[in-house]
Amino acid sequence: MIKVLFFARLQEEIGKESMEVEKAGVSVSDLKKWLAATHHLPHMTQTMAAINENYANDDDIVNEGDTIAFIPPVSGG
Amino acid sequence: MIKVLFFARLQEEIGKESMEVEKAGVSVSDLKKWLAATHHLPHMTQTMAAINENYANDDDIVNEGDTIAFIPPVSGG
Amino acid sequence: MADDLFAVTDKPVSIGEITQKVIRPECGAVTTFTGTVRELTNGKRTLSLEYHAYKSMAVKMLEQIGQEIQEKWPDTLAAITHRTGHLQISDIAVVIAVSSPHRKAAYEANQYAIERIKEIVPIWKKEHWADGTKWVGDQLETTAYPQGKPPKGDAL
Amino acid sequence: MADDLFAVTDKPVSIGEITQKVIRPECGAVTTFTGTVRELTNGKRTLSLEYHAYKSMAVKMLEQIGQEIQEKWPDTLAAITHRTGHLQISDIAVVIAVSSPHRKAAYEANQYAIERIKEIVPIWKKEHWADGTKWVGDQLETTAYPQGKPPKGDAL
Repeated sequence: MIKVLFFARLQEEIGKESMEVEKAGVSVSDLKKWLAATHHLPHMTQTMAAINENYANDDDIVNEGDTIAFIPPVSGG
Repeated sequence: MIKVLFFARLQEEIGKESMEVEKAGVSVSDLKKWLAATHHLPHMTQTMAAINENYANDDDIVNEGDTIAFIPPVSGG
Repeated sequence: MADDLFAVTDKPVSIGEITQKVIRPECGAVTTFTGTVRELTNGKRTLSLEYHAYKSMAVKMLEQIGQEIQEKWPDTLAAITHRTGHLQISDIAVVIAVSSPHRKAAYEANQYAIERIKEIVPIWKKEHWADGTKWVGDQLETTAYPQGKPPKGDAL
Repeated sequence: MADDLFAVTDKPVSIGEITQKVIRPECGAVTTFTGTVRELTNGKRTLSLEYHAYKSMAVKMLEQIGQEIQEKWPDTLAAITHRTGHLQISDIAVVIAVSSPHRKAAYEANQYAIERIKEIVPIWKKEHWADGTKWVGDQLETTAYPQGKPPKGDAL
């Protein structure tokens, strides 16, 4: 089980802050594609990911128990 | 009559904040020389002058009723 | 101590308080940057703003910016607090304070901090206008993160 | 209004108050510079400082700096307060706040202001050490004003 967090516009599009999915072992980029396809999220390709609060690369693997956050381009400051 | 103001080290050297002198019509540089000679002020050459709160040149004339201030290199901030 | 220096909060932020955190006997210069809600952007009137944060990671990224600053300008000390929630025009969104023995480093490090916040800290701004709302930074015309990750901290 | 923006005072100076003076709806960025009394200068320990001002002219010169800034960075607004009297380590000697729609001008104008204060504002600092006192800036090795007047404001 991995925990997925959504923020900002992505959170509004999917209608929830987080979800749990049985996808341990998948790459960040495959998880993005799967979420985009199953939840109609057209902006996933512009979205960064962080695994356990560290920015991740598209080919990083999400392991059992990890928290992955999808991070649209930030606009703080 | 012109009013002369002293600040910082110059004020300590001459022992007063201000004095009045009958020197209307004199140039800034001549007034500096006169003060340096009569009051033993060795640092007058490094001192700027302001007439009525505006920085003055050495050849500017100090007129009757003017206030001239002698301004050692500033060190605010 | 580091926990105090870097924070994300839904309460109003005090410029004086954040600045006082970095004032030290060995310092003569402190720069403070205050980001406020601006009414007009490209001629369009903002009514209010909403800031949303991935709070735990945002604090971690602010701490990382603090570390980057101490590596680049070794004698400086930084404190940053970012606000979240609904903000009105002129409300304070972020305060960055940097102290240093001399002023040049304090200005440079402060400017570096705000640039890095806009690059790596997971905080988002939603503009509220008379005719709608929009999450800033979620359009194709803004940063696209070509490497999939935000840039490393070697800009300055 | 201009009288409020530029001041010389023997009372403690509040960073927050000076900064608030320049926060405006059209601005998104405010930079604040705080000059504090530093304990060590060139390895020598300062016990306290004394600032002495030609007050009326100093306020006039601060206002002039404000005008110079508005000419160079037209959308900015500046406020400066300088403290006088006896100050302890870490006490605030000067606060400069500059607001601007965008941050670049706010940083540049702020840095310009502190440089100009050190050039043209008739305020003097006396260092108090364990072994004596000295008026800073009255030695031959510091600024000698080759033209007899401080430089014009075209440095930046």
